[in-house]
Amino acid sequence: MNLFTQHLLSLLVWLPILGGLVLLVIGDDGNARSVRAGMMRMSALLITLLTFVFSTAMFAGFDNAEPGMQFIERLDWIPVINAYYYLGIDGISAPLILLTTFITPLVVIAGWDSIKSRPAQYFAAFLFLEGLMIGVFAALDGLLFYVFWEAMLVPMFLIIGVWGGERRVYATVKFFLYTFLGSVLMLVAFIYLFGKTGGFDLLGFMNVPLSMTAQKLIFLAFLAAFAVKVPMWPVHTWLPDAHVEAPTGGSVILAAIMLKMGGYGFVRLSLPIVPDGSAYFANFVIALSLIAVVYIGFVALMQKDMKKLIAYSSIAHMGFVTLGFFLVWSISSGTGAALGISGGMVQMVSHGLISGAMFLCVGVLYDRVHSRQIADYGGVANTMPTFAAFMVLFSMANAGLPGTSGFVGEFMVIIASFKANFWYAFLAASTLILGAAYTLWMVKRVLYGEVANDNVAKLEDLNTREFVVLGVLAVSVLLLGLWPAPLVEMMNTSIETLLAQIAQSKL
Amino acid sequence: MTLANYISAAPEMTLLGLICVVLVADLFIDDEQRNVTFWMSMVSLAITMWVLLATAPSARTIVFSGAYVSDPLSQAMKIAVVGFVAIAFLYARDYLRANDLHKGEYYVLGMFGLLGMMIMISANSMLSMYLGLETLALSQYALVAFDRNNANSTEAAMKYFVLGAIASGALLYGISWVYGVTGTLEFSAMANSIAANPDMNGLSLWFGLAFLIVGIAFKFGAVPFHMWLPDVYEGARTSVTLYIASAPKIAALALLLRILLDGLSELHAVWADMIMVLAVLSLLVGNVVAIAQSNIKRMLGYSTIAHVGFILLAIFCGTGKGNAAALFYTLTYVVATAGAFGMVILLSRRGYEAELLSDFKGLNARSPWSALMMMLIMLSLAGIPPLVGFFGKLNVIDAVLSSGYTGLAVLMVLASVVGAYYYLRVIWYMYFDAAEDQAVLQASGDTRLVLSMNALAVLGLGLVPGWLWALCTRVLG
Amino acid sequence: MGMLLHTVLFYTFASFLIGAAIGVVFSRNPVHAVMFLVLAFFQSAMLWMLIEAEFLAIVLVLVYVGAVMVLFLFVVMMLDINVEAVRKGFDRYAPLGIGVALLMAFELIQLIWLRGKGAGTADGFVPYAEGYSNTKALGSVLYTEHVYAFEIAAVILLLAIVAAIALTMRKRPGLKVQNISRQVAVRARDRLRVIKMDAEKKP
Amino acid sequence: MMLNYYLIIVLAPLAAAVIAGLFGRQIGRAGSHWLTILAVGISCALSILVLKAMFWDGAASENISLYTWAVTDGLHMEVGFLVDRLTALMMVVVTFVSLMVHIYTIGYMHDDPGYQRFFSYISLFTFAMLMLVMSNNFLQLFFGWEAVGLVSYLLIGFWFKRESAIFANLKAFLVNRVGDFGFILGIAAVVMFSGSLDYAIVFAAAENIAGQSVEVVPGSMWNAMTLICILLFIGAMGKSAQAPLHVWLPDSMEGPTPISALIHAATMVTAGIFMVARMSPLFELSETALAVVITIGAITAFFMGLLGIVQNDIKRVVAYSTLSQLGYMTVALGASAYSAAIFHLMTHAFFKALLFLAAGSVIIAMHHEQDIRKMGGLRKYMPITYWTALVGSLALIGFPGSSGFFSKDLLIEAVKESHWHGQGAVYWIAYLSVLLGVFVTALYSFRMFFLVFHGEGRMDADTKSHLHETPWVVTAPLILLAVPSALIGWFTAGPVLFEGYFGTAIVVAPEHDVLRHLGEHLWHGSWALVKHIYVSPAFWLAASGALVAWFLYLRRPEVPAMIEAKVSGLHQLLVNKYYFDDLYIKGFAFWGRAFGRFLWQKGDQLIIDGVLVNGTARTVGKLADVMRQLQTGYLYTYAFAMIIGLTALLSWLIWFR
Amino acid sequence: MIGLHHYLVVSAMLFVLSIAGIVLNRRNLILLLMCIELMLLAVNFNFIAFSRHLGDDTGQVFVFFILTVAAAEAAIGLAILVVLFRNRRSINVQDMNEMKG
Repeated sequence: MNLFTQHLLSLLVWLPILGGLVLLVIGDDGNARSVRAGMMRMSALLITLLTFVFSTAMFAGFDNAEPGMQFIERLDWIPVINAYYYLGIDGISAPLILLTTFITPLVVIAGWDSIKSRPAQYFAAFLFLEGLMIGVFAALDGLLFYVFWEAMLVPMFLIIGVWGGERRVYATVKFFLYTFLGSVLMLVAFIYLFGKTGGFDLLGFMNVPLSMTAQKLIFLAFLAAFAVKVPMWPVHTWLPDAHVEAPTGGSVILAAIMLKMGGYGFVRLSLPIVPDGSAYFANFVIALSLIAVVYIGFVALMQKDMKKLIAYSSIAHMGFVTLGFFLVWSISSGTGAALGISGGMVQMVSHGLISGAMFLCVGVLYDRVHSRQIADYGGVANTMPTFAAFMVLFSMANAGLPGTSGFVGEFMVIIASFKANFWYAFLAASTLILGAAYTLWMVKRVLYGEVANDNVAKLEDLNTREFVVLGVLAVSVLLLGLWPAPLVEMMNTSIETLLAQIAQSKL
Repeated sequence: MTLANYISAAPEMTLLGLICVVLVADLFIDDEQRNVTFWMSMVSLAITMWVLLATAPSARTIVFSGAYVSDPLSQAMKIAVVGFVAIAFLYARDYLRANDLHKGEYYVLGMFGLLGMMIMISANSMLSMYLGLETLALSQYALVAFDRNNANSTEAAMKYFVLGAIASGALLYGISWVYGVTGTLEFSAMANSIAANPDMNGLSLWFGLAFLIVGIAFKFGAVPFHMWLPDVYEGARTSVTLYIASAPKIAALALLLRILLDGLSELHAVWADMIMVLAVLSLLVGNVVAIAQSNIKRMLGYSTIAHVGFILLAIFCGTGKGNAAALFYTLTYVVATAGAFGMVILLSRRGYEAELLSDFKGLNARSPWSALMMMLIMLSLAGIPPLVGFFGKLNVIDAVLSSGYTGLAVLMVLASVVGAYYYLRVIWYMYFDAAEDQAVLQASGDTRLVLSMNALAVLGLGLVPGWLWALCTRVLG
Repeated sequence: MGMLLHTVLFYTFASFLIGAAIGVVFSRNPVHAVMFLVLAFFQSAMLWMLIEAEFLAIVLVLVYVGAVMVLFLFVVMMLDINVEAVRKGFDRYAPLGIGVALLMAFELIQLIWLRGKGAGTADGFVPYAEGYSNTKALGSVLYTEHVYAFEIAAVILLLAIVAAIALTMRKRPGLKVQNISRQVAVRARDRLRVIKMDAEKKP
Repeated sequence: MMLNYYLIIVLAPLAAAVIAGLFGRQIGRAGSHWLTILAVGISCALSILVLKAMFWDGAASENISLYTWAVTDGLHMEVGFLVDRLTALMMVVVTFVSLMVHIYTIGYMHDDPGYQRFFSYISLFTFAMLMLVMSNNFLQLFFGWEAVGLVSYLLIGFWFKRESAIFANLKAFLVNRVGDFGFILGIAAVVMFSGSLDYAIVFAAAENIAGQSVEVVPGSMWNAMTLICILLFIGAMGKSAQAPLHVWLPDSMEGPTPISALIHAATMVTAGIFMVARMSPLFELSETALAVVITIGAITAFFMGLLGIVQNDIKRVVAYSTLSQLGYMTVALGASAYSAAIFHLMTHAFFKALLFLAAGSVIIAMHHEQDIRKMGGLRKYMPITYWTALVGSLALIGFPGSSGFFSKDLLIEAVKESHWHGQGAVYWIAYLSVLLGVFVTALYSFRMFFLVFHGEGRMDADTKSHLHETPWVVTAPLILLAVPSALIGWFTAGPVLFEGYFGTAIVVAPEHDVLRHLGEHLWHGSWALVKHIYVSPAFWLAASGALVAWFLYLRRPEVPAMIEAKVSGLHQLLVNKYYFDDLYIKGFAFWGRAFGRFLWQKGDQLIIDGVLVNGTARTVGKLADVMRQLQTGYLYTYAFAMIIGLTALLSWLIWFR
Repeated sequence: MIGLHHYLVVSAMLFVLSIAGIVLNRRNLILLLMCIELMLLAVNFNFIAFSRHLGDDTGQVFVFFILTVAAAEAAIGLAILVVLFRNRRSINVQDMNEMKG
């Protein structure tokens, strides 16, 4: 262990945050075309790329066989309450960190010249966000986790509010309060656990015995936080609004990474800390997940706004994640439990790529026509063939076509859910139909047909910047679809550890 | 004996002497040279601070026949109040100058108030507590009415005065009952007396207690004794509001800690219930009504009421943890709130008070740095980590939970979600909306510097809250 | 002093006191109210005398009636309030207010009664020993035991002076005063400015 | 060694597709078609080598794992090849037809701006189809399954400006997805009961699975194997367009004709047939599933054929014929005559591709006019097309000696022998359907044939003046396909059906083995079968069908209209395709959307957002407005509040503490 | 016999009366100030009564200070009143609701 790997996680967390701070302090001159703004953009890109490069070092140094945490860093933070600056990753968090560092540069590129006002603040906000998100995935101290978790809301609040659309204030306040409401309850749970263990060590939380009532309450508190974040039906309504109003980059981060926090929370906290409580509520969560898949699938079908449609589709897809996670207790024997969890995890990563890509696609159109309404388009494939090709690819991935990453997780979860109960699988698999229906119907209305209007006729195909962004995503979506083994194997050992924890009653 | 008395009370004595010096000197200072008064006051505060640090007692010392106590708690609180008064002065100078209000009386009254606070903090008997309280209260009444040509200020002062007098009447009535039952005015003697004679712990003592609670709750601004607070916050000139909203909260905490803990801790079971009801009402009323405000000073007033709910709930627990949490919360809350009012001062200029929330619209475009600072402060008040307000809430919730009141903890966090809304509104006005007022900010460099330091303190304390928390635990442990 | 006389005096003074207090609260004219208040203070002083708190009784009369009430009267006169204009009386919430007040009175009196009953202790006052001087006794503790409080009281009085002056003292605007030191200190360059300019406009 | 072959067979079309797709503009039109044709040609040649190795050299089947896709929870998900005789046959069929179609496309798509894209797609299709047939596990099978669906989607919507085309491709995809829905559940069931995705392991565990049961609907136990097989078959129904999931296939004719030939006739639509045959070790263990299969197939075979009679679009007639023929194959599967199904699949691939390409040739000549009522008498203008179409049609109706004759006749015999379904409804429905279907087939085939090539020319003068035979790139594939259509049955029927060509690739339970029974009693060589044709009711039915067609459409062209008028109800039913489209579009699609709108507007917007979320916010806001009214600004109110508070505290102390 | 409780009752009645005066008075601010004086008087009664009852002079000392403070308070209160009158030309309680809500 050299100095670099010892502090790799800190580097990943703080490099973007400090970079963002520098950008914020230097500021821009209010002119997006100026050299200074260009410098801002370039440095933001460099910082995110550098972070990505460092994160690949993490990937390279990651030991798939290690059942515990890796790259651990532990420093005193608030000694009075035994809160530590405690970072570490395992196979569950590492892929999500990689996803974060991978998506953020793309987001920076995507906002390259579509952000006309206050570029420095814009990019700084994303840099903050990146650091904080990595922090959430890396934190092993409950308090630290919560700090990152909550602080993350602020840049996103600003991103939606400052650079968002017409109803941005409504959307962003709704987003903030909704998620805040959920997470404060989680805070109460953390503090309760602190009272039990005398510290905030997440791993310590996992070993403390808890009564059934306590477990139930803690589970509900966690559920409030994570269900909102995921989001699960029926606490999902902030998401479509937030997505619709957010600028493209915001939507991408929101869909690609922030939603994953909810899922991550379930596996990192709910399942191991309160296994019996989770078991008690597992069927409830499964029911909500299945409702999400079916109900939201139907709702998505009727959306007139592309971003809203994709947002709804995200909810449905995240339903698979929670479904996969909570199947554990419904599977009586043999394989399946781990399959559900790894399916959920893969689904998270894959959804990160796909939904990000979908939002970027919408962003490409929005930059040109300034409308997100499906009805304002039609026949885009005539004028933007390359774009159309990408969009069809991502739509197919969104519909879970094998060969794309969208399939992998769904496949695993469906298989696992079949083991649990035929009807779980039956409802879950309905996404094959519904997912295809809403995605491709949108594709049909947007891309295909005669050129619908003058705006569409004047469209120009992708520029190099957009091509690179979408291309990189397309490659990764395909790569992950054709060969998910590296990702899956990264998680296997950690999931086994998790299952062992789950299996151990804490009563 | 006598000398020991005076050495222990040296900070107060020093301050009193310096007040007199400033008072007299100010008579000979022209309006143009009012800065001299300011600097003299600052030097006075600095000297007081130095004396405070120099005479720090090693252990709890009670002098003046039991009227005065000096202990780590009083030491910490006094340092805090002196510091906050200094901050209030720093913010005020520029503002007063711009509004043609730059008079020596502001500083003199402010320091009289400070003296009152210090007396309260060090009070060990009902008598010195009452006198300190009155010293503070009278200076505050005068300060609120300080801009005597301003109808709102005088109206606020009148309301404050009348209600304050009622509250101190109630307090006195309560003291008289407690005195009648226990036969003493001194806190430690009172505690001993009750402990020695459990029969005392009966209805008549509780009655006195109820009146005491009214007085304390009024000082804090807890519902339903809060109604003066929004009006005074709104009516007083911003520099005065800043003063009132900051250091006196610590004095109020001292009032509460001294009376209820030093004196009447045996009655915890009784007063805890009352405090809890007041706290819950404060949480709800403060947070909800703040939503409907359009004046930021008034809004911050209601927000104060809500925060008082938190402080009282920490006290309610009656545990060392709870008391420390209350102190921590108060200190950090005052830091943030001073910054918030400082921001209002920063935005104001000659003949123009930036009192309305809408005055904050588009601040980010006008001054990104100020907007950022204000955002930090608002987020801290809302309790978003890693700002210090979060840790305040964390500690209080921890105290409440470890006393077993899960429902209360949930209520607290839900109330803070409601509260987050109106803090967010300030942020969204600053960042999302276009400016209605394009004027360049006129505040001087030093106000900006103070504000920046203040806001960064909110952040810094949030990043490393450990030492302060340890301190609070130590002085109240 | 006979027990009976004592009782009679107490009830007499007490009823006048309460009557005066009612007068304060319900009188229409502020001047009358002040007068009722003066009466109340006098009755109180009498009652205090009855239980041998002579010093305070005297102070009450001297300080309160002599100074504070005069101040009140002075302000009432100075402000010259139109009595009729403010004659609105109590509004429709008055019954509620009276109700709450009655409830509180009931509670307080019940408490006092309960306490007297419950404690069962003799509630009479032990008369002071012969030769006891209330004033002397108070004076002896005031400057020793309560010196701290005494000093604070002094501060409060100073504060009250400062505050009252700060609030009410007015400099008359437009008043012309000579400031001799400034006149002396004046220098030429404050008064005269030499401007350099071209003799004629350049084309 | 063989692995390299397989890899080249699979990857060559993929590489060509990628290059043509991404760099089509750079390599140009000719570059694209040469590249893809070369690639598919290589695949075809190597496939033939593989077939040869399997068939003549007796090479053993190979089960090769290529790479591990993922392993988790002990479930190995791999990508690999299972190449046995079944696979080899399919590979040849796929690559050969694909090659023909590639060549043909040069002529057919000559003027199309999306030329390179088209070649890229069909090469990609070839890749996907090969992945499907060569798979050794369910995962990869599903990959190929969906990938061909994707290409089909892209190709049906190839002319994406046409509203009808993009409607059809969406429909095709969604209907297929309904099938896939069952299919993926089937795969999940397989994993549940066998713990593996690998064919070999699953088949080995088949007996064990068949012994288990599962409670799907509470209270009723289902045999695990039946559940698996039915779910898998739902997938096959989607892909192979079995009723009631057939609706997409006729609409898919919106795609360019080469696609109709390749995907919607010869290869992709037969994937379902192939899959069931591949899964024969499973299906054999569930007679219930087989009964379902045979019933669905029979219904499709007969009723879809009927629809062909009333169609006027040349391609749609062929499409309905395809549906009907797929029904035949399914019936064969249900009768456990897997070999017969595959054999028919092969012959059908040739003659149906031929028919489609011929139809395409006609369409080119007619300048993309597809209505057969506006054709006629094309024989003299397009001799090659005419003769090849005739070969195709004869093969389709089972003219003695043609490839279709062998496959279809033997298929019908097999169904007839499948007594183990019992003598009940299932058996008779199946048998009568396939038998009567022969008549129907002959009727619509020759109706079309006569209307197109014989009689008066009904096209307008301008078109007529430009009529001429299509270029060699079009006719050459016709000829190349006509040859096997006519002849291949002669020398393959025996080996494939009766001499155990498939070996272990297809498993048939002894009591189900109708083909062995036929081989023992009926089969005495190809020639013998042709000689004894007169005893076959199918032959007579086919002949009468052709004759009726001749009578109705050449001899007495006015009669059909009279019949139409007589049985207008029936005619309406047929014209409206049994109202399936109405059911799906006005029924499921409409109500689905209405349901979605309801959930969105009433559930999300009204209840969750309106009442719960914004309602809470509004309530708090209202509360704030009410509560601020209490702060009246009057001193006495403030004092009163304090007094109330004080009194409340006192009262509480007195009475409640 | 006249004892502690009689004095306490008188004090309580004074206290309640003063409170009633504050709550019920909608007219004159000066009356409010007078009611406050009345309230302090009630407190003083209590202290003196208790002091005499306990035989402890501290209570009377307290009264002494209350009187001092009350005088100071009255001075400041009246000063504020005067300033208010100058601004508003009225000392009517009902005119004093510029700030509310």
